[in-house]
Amino acid sequence: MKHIRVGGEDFDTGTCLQELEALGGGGVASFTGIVRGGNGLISMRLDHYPAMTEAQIGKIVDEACARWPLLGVTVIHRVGELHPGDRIVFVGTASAHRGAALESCAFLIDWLKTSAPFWKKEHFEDGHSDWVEARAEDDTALERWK
Amino acid sequence: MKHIRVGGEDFDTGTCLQELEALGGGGVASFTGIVRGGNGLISMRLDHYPAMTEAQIGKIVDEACARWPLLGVTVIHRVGELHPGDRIVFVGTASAHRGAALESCAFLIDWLKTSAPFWKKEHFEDGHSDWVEARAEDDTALERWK
Amino acid sequence: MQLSILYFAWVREAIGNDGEAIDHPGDDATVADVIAALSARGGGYAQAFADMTRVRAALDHAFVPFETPIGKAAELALFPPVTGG
Amino acid sequence: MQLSILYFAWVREAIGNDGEAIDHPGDDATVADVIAALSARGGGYAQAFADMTRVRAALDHAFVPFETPIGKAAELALFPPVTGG
Repeated sequence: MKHIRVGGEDFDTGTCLQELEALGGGGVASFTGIVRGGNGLISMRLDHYPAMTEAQIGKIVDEACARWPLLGVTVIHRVGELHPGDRIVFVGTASAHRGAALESCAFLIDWLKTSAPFWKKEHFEDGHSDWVEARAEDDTALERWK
Repeated sequence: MKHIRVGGEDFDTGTCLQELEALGGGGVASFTGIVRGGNGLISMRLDHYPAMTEAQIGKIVDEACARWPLLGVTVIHRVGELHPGDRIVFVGTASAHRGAALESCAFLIDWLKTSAPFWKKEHFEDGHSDWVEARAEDDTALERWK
Repeated sequence: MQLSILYFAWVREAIGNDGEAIDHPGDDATVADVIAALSARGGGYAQAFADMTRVRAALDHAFVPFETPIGKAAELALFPPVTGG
Repeated sequence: MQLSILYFAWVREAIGNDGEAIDHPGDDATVADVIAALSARGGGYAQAFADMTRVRAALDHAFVPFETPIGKAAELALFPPVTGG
């Protein structure tokens, strides 16, 4: 099962897990990314490159399936306007063994951070807004998978 | 939030995730262990050492909280009779950053496998039953946290 | 023949446009050549491409280095390093 | 004074008992001493402790090596390597 979804709607992480739990594997791992508040953040807008996004996520999912024996992968990424506490991204993996599920889940989120065409713009209480800068530590996180 | 539960009842992984997602962190990681079928497995019985189990899980959770800046940890472990497809264990972690959530989740499940007093006995279609043997690879998995 | 160019995030904001079509620069022209030509227009273009360490490119939906020839590609996208996830 | 001994998993099955109370062997007696005394009873006890690489011990709910003195502990548990998770 490969399930990729990019869109504005929220999603139910419990349902996502249940689908992965039903695949007959012994382990399901997940990561959910959430908009953090603080620093006066009011909202965030996620732009993407629609023609490229799902194709690029598809490539990353295929790469994970080539590296680990996975029974299922779910990747959901939201776009549009989001607020503190909102879910942004969900990555879930199912495998016969826990190591494959956990490692591939970490791999997928590391790659999504650095290789899927999304951009975040943050809007603050004082009226200013900033495009989020790519972080060197995200590139570092990726290095361990090479 | 530290949430530890050991018991016979099933649990809802969606609810577990929602509690962790609500803690204000940017990342929630989870691992769910499920009874795998195949090889003629009919059922499995999980025994434990009640006076020690929650104390030992508590120590492991405290160790995770000492190593990573966690906002929440949930560990649920079932005991008693389980069947293929049943959830056995859930580990969920919430943190400001994804690395801490993902690593601590892997750490917790690796430690639970090797340091919490549970024992599995498998019952097969042909009538025989076996205590599951501890696996050297579980000890190996633990080595990386030392 | 034309080449579609798309801009995203602050590259789009600096240029003030989601994208445009330009005359295809020929198979041998590189991504860098196209960016240099855009940058030479000055204004928001010059600003968007002033620091190329902060720009990334995709040709027909695949990330490419700047020295990549345009070849038969129909769509070039220019944008900052991605920040999803 | 007595020492409670608990057995789990196949150690319990071999011995045919969840546990028992024995006369406290004294603070200086080690876990290994207690196991040796139990093993000397023969039968299921000898069988359970025939291969000590397959046995683990906890004293008052904490894992301990076999050379640990019983001390003031009230409960000794003997069991195979754990297989939870």
